[in-house]
Amino acid sequence: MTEMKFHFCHRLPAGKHSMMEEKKKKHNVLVEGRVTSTFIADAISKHSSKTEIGAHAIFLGQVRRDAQKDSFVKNIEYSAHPEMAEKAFEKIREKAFKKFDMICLHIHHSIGMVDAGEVSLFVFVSCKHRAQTFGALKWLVDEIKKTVPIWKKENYENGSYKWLDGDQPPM
Amino acid sequence: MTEMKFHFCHRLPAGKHSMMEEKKKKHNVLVEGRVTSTFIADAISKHSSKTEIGAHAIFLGQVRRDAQKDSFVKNIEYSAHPEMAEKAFEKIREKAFKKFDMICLHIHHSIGMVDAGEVSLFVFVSCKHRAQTFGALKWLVDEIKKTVPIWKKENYENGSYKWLDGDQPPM
Amino acid sequence: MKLNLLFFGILTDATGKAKQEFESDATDVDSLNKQLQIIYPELIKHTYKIGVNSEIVSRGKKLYDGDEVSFLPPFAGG
Amino acid sequence: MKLNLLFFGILTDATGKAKQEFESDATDVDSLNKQLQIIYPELIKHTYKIGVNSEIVSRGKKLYDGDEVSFLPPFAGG
Repeated sequence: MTEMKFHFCHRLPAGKHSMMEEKKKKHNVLVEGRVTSTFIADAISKHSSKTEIGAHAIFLGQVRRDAQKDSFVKNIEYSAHPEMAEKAFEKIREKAFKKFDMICLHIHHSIGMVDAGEVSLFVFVSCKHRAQTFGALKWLVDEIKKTVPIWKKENYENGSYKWLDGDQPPM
Repeated sequence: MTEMKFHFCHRLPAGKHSMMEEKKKKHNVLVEGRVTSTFIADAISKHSSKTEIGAHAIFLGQVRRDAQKDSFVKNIEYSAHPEMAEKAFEKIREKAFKKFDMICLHIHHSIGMVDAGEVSLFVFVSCKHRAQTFGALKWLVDEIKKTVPIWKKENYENGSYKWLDGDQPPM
Repeated sequence: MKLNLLFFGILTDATGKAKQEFESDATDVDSLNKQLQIIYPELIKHTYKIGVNSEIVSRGKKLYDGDEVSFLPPFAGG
Repeated sequence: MKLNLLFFGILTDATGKAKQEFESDATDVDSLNKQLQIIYPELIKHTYKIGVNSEIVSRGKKLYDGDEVSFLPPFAGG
């Protein structure tokens, strides 16, 4: 039942699908470009039919227009090893559902260019009660930063760029 | 400057307003009926111009269709002492800005009827970095539940109702 | 003197009303509370704080003509 | 044997490319890595993990014809 919960969130199996087929469905976390606020609103409103949910917690990563020498961040260019990234996200989902008493979990991460002020990461946790949402949200964001093969290149308004450091320990 | 930050979030003073006038502006946390997902989306998209923000955390309280004897929750009817509630929210804001390194904070709480599946509480924290958002979000939601004079009456599908217990200690 | 009483949450059931203009000789919150517990014996079953003019007060708080007195059961927002 | 190399993040600057078909007699990841550090000396300045066919592996991992080998600097998502 715990297994079913997240695989079936907004993915109720049609009559002909077996549970095994359902389980193999990819979640496709990576999205091209920014995460729009209408996408976020749509994700929220879809959950009004899940009336066992009492609390949602959402994290949004937004690109900062940080100063850099004589210039400012224009955008961040995200790149990934797509298969490895989707696998890493799937592993995070599985660990999260074991660790926290969640009903739904949705994660979306941008690939490609995201301008300063735009959202590049959307983590959406839904639980029966509020208590579990906060710890789950923090754990998920930290885990995404640590374990998913995504890289970011900060492009500045003056045309220069910098690859941003991650916090992965040396192998 | 810390003081200005939250009072001026989307409330940049017109030339003729003094800072004192600006500070006295009410935040009007209480909203009639549910918090819609378009309202939430609008709040998010307004922050794309605040390019010093790197992380948003959002909490949404959703009305559960809990089972109750032979029936289910149809809606929750929220009531408040409006002046005391707005004052309590203002006190929470002030404490939160002292406790956490936030850039923006928005809180909206429903008054009146909110159906099962709909959102009645919207807490929206924005910071430079992610680390501060999680603790701030949890603290805010707990503080709202403890210190704001709001009450809820659960109305069931069979016409009966129940006042929900709070967790305020006896005086 | 005249007081404006406000009852909230489950106390609206206990008293059968949300507000009431109340003529009283009670000079402080504690004696007003005792008067009301006689009129509305259901009140005794409940825990509540008392607010005067939008501030929560201790039970010794003096009352003045025209005060708004609120009866506030445990908060349950969110 | 033929390997498909993929470079990510700052390693695309270090090698000047994001992918490369590479003919090699290296039988494990460690020896392939040493060959590449000679061709692309900038690699030595960087910390990275190595993935084979979408799995992160230890440096002793055996290589086979057609393997995809990824060079992965510290992750920086979010």
